[in-house]
Amino acid sequence: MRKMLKKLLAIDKRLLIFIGLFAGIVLSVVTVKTFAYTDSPEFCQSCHIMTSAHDTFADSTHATLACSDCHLPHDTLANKLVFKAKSGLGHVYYNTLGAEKIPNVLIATEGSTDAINQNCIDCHESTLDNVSHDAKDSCSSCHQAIPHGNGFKTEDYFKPPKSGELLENKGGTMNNG
Amino acid sequence: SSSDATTAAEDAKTGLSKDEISNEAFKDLFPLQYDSYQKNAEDTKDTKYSGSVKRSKFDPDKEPYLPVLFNGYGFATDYNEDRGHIYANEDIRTTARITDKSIGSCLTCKSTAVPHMIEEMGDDYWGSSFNDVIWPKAESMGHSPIGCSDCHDPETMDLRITRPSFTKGMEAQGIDTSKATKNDMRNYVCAQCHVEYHFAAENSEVTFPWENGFKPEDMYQYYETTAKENGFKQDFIHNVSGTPIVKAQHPDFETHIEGPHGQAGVTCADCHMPYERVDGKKKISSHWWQSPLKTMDQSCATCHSDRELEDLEKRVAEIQDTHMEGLHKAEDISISSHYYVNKMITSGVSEEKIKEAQEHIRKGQWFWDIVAAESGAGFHNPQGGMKALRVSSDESNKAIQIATEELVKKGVNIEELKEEIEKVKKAVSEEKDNAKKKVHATNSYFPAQQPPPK
Amino acid sequence: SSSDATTAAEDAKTGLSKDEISNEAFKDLFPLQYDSYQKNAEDTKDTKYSGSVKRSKFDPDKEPYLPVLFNGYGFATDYNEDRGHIYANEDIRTTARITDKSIGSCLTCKSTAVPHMIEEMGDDYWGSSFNDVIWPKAESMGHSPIGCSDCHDPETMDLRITRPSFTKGMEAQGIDTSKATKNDMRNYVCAQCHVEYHFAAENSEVTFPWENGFKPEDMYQYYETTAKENGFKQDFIHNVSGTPIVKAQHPDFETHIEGPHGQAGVTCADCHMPYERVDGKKKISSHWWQSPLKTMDQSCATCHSDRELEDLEKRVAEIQDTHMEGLHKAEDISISSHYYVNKMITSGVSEEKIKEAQEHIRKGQWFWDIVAAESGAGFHNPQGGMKALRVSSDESNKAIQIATEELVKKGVNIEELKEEIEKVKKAVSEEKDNAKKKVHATNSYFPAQQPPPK
Ligand code: HEC
Ligand code: HEC
Ligand code: HEC
Ligand code: HEC
Ligand code: HEC
Ligand code: HEC
Ligand code: HEC
Ligand code: HEC
Ligand code: HEC
Ligand code: HEC
Ligand code: HEC
Ligand code: HEC
Ligand code: HEC
Ligand code: HEC
Ligand SMILES: [Ca+2]
Ligand SMILES: [Ca+2]
Repeated sequence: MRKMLKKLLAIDKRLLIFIGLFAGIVLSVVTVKTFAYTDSPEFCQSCHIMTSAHDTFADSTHATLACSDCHLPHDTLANKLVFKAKSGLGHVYYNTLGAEKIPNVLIATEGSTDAINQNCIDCHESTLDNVSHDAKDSCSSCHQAIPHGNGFKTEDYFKPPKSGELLENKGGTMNNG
Repeated sequence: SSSDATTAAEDAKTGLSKDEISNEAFKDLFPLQYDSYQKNAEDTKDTKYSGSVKRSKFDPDKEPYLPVLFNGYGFATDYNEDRGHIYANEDIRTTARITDKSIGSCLTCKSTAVPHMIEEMGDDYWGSSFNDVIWPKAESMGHSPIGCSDCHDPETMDLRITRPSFTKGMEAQGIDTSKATKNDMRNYVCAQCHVEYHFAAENSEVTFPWENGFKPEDMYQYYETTAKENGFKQDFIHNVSGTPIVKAQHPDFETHIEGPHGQAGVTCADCHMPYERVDGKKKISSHWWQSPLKTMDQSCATCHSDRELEDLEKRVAEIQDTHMEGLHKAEDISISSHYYVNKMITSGVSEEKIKEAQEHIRKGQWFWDIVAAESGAGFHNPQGGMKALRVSSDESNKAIQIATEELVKKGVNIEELKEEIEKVKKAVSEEKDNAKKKVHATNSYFPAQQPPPK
Repeated sequence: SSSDATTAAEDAKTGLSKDEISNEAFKDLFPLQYDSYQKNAEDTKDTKYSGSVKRSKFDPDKEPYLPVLFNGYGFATDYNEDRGHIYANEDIRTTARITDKSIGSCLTCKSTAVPHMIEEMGDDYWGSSFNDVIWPKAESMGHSPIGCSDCHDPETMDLRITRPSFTKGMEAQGIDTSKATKNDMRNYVCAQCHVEYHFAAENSEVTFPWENGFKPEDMYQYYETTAKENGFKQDFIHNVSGTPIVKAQHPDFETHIEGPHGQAGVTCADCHMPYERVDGKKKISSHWWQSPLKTMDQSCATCHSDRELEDLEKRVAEIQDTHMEGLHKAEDISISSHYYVNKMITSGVSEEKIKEAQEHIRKGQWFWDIVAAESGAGFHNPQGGMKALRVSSDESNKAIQIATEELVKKGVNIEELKEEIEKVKKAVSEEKDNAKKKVHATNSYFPAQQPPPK
């Protein structure tokens, strides 16, 4: 992410507009409503690249949660905001200026995996306390499919194809994750 | 997913003719996939065991003894590493395996004109002269090498099966391909071509030996029963041992489907056509078919995001190294078995014993060849590949044991025989001209055993 | 993860003595784990290839020819399916493999008293009389069968290594076990016992052959070099072929660590001690070690939640069936090789040729036994197991080829030899009394070859 920022700073004047735009978003968190909105599945999904992450999450056991319940640190509000601004900056940068650099397969960064893991622990503390239940580096080493993992092959794949669907999707709206 | 979309999709049409067979006709409608397809021409890198460089399989770091093992067949003359779909027509035109005796069936998996030719010519297609009839006809039809229309319906872009051999092969196993799921189709379009086949004795039709199943032993059983009953006994008579041999060809589908990925519902397209982001942000299925080891971040990471890709790559290498070591051992025992039986023939051992040994050679060769001909260097099914090699060695060894008993009875010196085998192998491997290697497989000590051509 | 918790953990103490070796002492502190441990006594179901019923490995549906293959060794007399840890002491007391000549080393993996005895007796522990010294001493110390203190530090409950053989074995490979991660420890506590071992020639110490690696070929190389240099040549002389044989034992760790799960960082405890909810709400690590096929929803489903458990179970069965079929074929060829060499001996073939054939028998037997002795029926490493069986068959076949050549030269009738082998196998399999099967392995045609006991 740091490398990303460096690159960002090295680019051009559009940067200024960009930062202004993003600062706007961050500042608007003073209203609790916006803050809540930018935490919600609907907001994250508004980026079309998040569709598959959203869809797989939506029929998981964790569907009632907000993305940020897992993806942002919750230890202090300040920490949450900084993290959110940083990764938000990354996401918005990719979707506006750096589209050709978006990786083919989204994989959680090390920083975000750590935050996610701490969130699992925080929620599940009560059932974890009598057993170490921490044999591996992360909960995901065993709970591989929580909450996105069942998504690569949706049920759709195991039904007969729908005629014309490839044509409709020729520009590549399928599996955006 | 929404039902509105479904209705919309059903009406969608490309505007192309249902008989379109030229890739270029698809270019403007699907520029992203078309461009991706064009990359098949650029990809020219080797991987440890595969890759896309057109070079001889007889190279010292590949399989230098194939000219012995296939002696008496075209595969001992010219056999290359396969490469991109876009080269299919070029490669079939230049291979020395195509002669004036070659037939239409050889074009079956190379050109978009084939389905129409079959429709037009019926069963006459298969046996017609490749050089005189089939190739000129394909050219005049404006065909492409393996192209859009081979896998897609030009009107709707639905995936489809265009080679009747596949439908018949599956039917023989009781599988109705018209009921295929979307997931199935991502295997099936490839399984039209990346499979073991033979030419039916009756009409030279491309035929898949799947009646009893997809495992090497199932297909062997087919060749020992149904195929023989229908008049197909061998692809060639081995020039060293006189054995009737069934040559195995690219059973990628059969191997994959019985392996850990196939059994878990993973398909060819998942690894070989991963989604990729092109043109800024759009996502398409890659149409650049190649070794997935070159694109592990797309091909593997989608499913194995919990593992370090470097570790995973090391793991693949381990699987492949173990596999290739076993393959070379099994080939070596197979080579010996051919020469032991050659010696039986020249030492006047009874027909009956020779036949018995040849049965084992035939089986032994099938079980290593079905693994050598497969393209994943063992990755598509690690345990299954190793099992085939175990069976292969056992069979070749049985032939050697029968031969040893009979040869010693005839007073043959086994030490000398072994030395002569080593000499032949040396001569073959020292020959620099790949096309001439086969010549050194026989000599005055081991005279050729192939019956003169009819 | 939080540093407060760490400090707290460091201060936490059970209040138990650091020398506690009785399971019962842990009962009140850890009732859930203790209860779970007690279930090891209840589990008495078979699975297709394993399970927890104490019955003979010689039963017709298991390995009826082991009395031939281990002829001349205790394993030809009495060898049972293993069962729960709680039975370890009972089973070592009742096995006929324990005789008045048995030594302390045999208790090493059965009793919680062992670490203290080693501390107290030093190297004298290993070679002391099992019946006269070691067992009575363990009883008087109030030991338990494989218990809490074998894997846990009684004061802190930290996982720990209690068997010095493991630490030394890892050191020989340059691995410092004091740097183990938490994940490593979930393999290591099991790897103290579920591994291949032999008794060092010098002092009978339990020794692990890991210097060159964990693969069957690595361990074999160790037995052919370092072990021999240190004076260890064999576990026994085979009574049929006179071959010096190295017996393989339960290499579960070695097999697993080289397999697909081990290489992916999965540990024994992940499958054999899955987290389970007991007592209404609390979660513990299961201490009921058994076949994970009985608890697939805990043992497998968490990681493989994207797959149907039924499909996964079928897949395991396929892997195991393929494996066991190969094992039985390799054993069969090994049996033949022993008898061929027996015939060489009685036919006056040269010492040199006999020795050459015996070398191949030794290697052939090692490579199937290392697979037969492993407990997963192939699941712990499918490709690796199949490779070992391939190598095994090749070696046994080489012995047979050498024998065939020499025997025919001596005028021996090979057909007759084969018939006599079939007769022996029939006699062994028809004998109903498992303990007497071994008697039929030799007869007047195939006289016993073991040197008389010293
Ligand atoms: C219950 C916790 C949880 C919730 C809720 C959650 N995620 Fe995730 N997310 C994860 C975990 C765990 C990973 C994978 C981390 C890893 O692979 O190490 C992940 C990974 C991702 C990735 C990386 C790509 C991938 O699939 O691995 C994206 C993108 C993502 N999540 C987006 C979202 C969005 C958008 C939402 C809300 C619609 C959401 N997540 C809700 C836990 C969660
Ligand atoms: C402006 C569009 C956009 C929005 C809104 C968006 N994302 Fe992303 N997201 C992206 C892009 C582009 C990437 C790929 C770049 C990368 O890997 O950092 C990405 C990557 C990710 C990743 C994988 C990389 C990492 O940082 O671990 C996660 C997880 C993720 N997003 C979660 C979320 C969550 C949770 C939300 C809502 C709070 C969200 N995204 C909202 C565009 C967006
Ligand atoms: C904000 C709170 C919260 C966070 C963060 C969270 N969970 Fe949960 N989790 C829940 C709740 C609530 C349930 C119960 C849902 C139900 O039973 O329907 C649950 C259920 C579960 C279950 C049992 C059901 C199943 O799907 O097997 C598992 C396992 C689990 N979570 C693992 C995780 C992991 C791993 C993470 C981190 C990647 C995580 N949780 C993050 C709240 C959370
Ligand atoms: C070594 C593997 C492993 C790791 C690492 C792991 N889990 Fe689990 N977890 C399991 C198993 C196995 C079960 C299933 C128990 C059952 O089915 O009874 C489970 C069950 C659960 C459940 C189900 C509900 C319950 O309490 O029974 C939750 C929640 C959970 N784990 C959360 C976590 C969290 C949070 C982490 C990370 C701190 C984590 N797990 C790490 C193996 C693991
Ligand atoms: C059932 C489909 C099918 C039939 C029929 C078929 N091929 Fe192929 N061919 C393939 C496939 C798939 C490949 C690439 C895979 C491989 O070789 O590993 C290939 C590769 C080739 C190549 C390039 C690599 C090489 O082997 O040098 C040549 C040349 C070739 N075939 C010639 C022929 C000839 C000549 C015939 C007729 C005797 C024939 N093919 C019949 C499917 C087929
Ligand atoms: C060897 C088989 C094969 C050939 C040849 C082929 N395709 Fe495809 N194509 C596929 C498969 C498989 C998919 C994925 C379908 C799915 O996921 O259901 C696909 C998907 C597509 C899609 C849907 C969008 C996407 O990218 O997933 C389009 C459009 C497409 N192909 C166009 C073409 C064009 C144009 C050509 C010729 C230049 C072509 N295809 C050649 C097999 C093929
Ligand atoms: C109509 C026949 C046909 C179909 C359908 C087909 N292939 Fe091929 N494939 C071939 C032939 C022939 C070659 C070898 C071309 C050559 O070497 O000239 C080949 C080569 C390849 C190669 C080797 C490329 C390289 O660079 O080494 C891969 C990978 C491959 N195919 C994958 C697939 C996949 C995946 C599918 C299905 C999505 C598929 N093929 C469908 C006939 C086919
Ligand atoms: C789980 C991933 C995976 C699946 C599924 C898969 N393959 Fe492969 N395939 C590989 C790997 C890895 C290689 C080895 C490439 C190498 O050694 O460079 C390979 C090699 C090949 C090659 C040779 C490529 C070359 O460079 O010459 C062909 C052809 C091929 N596969 C066809 C198929 C077909 C057809 C299917 C489906 C029936 C299939 N594969 C399924 C991963 C896969
Ligand atoms: C569509 C999903 C998918 C893709 C893509 C995929 N895999 Fe897998 N892989 C699986 C599944 C499913 C298994 C079986 C075990 C399981 O259920 O987790 C598996 C098993 C494996 C194993 C263990 C089996 C063995 O034979 O040792 C290896 C290694 C592996 N994959 C490597 C790869 C590599 C390398 C690639 C890319 C070339 C790849 N996979 C692509 C889903 C996938
Ligand atoms: C390095 C550890 C180790 C040593 C030393 C050891 N064992 Fe074992 N023993 C095991 C393990 C692990 C098992 C269970 C695994 C198996 O047999 O598959 C076992 C199982 C057994 C069993 C029950 C199953 C059976 O084989 O009938 C008996 C009896 C037994 N051992 C006797 C002995 C005797 C006698 C000796 C000394 C010659 C000995 N053990 C030395 C580890 C050891
Ligand atoms: C054969 C080895 C072994 C034996 C014997 C053993 N344990 Fe454990 N025990 C483990 C392992 C492995 C863990 C998991 C530790 C981890 O994940 O870090 C464990 C975990 C525990 C824990 C931590 C909580 C939990 O359930 O994960 C307790 C408490 C415990 N064991 C008590 C006992 C008691 C009491 C006994 C005797 C009745 C005993 N153990 C016998 C291997 C053993
Ligand atoms: C101190 C030695 C020792 C340790 C440590 C040990 N085992 Fe064992 N294990 C044995 C012996 C001995 C047996 C056979 C007992 C018998 O049959 O009487 C056995 C049997 C088993 C069985 C077979 C149970 C059955 O019902 O068939 C399993 C499974 C097993 N162990 C797993 C493990 C695992 C997992 C660990 C580590 C967490 C472990 N063992 C640690 C010595 C040990
Ligand atoms: C990925 C899961 C997995 C891992 C990891 C694993 N095992 Fe197993 N184990 C199995 C399965 C499956 C079986 C076969 C059980 C059967 O056939 O009933 C088995 C069988 C066994 C048995 C025989 C059980 C019986 O019923 O007699 C023993 C002992 C054993 N394993 C020990 C170990 C040890 C020690 C390790 C680590 C060094 C280990 N296993 C790692 C899955 C695993
Ligand atoms: C802690 C996680 C974990 C547990 C528990 C686990 N697995 Fe796996 N399994 C894996 C991983 C990792 C792979 C390697 C492929 C991959 O990376 O997905 C794998 C691969 C496999 C494969 C494909 C490899 C092959 O040899 O064919 C099978 C089958 C399989 N597992 C079955 C099981 C069964 C059955 C169990 C329970 C007895 C089990 N697994 C328990 C993580 C696990
Ligand atoms: Ca290639
Ligand atoms: Ca057992």
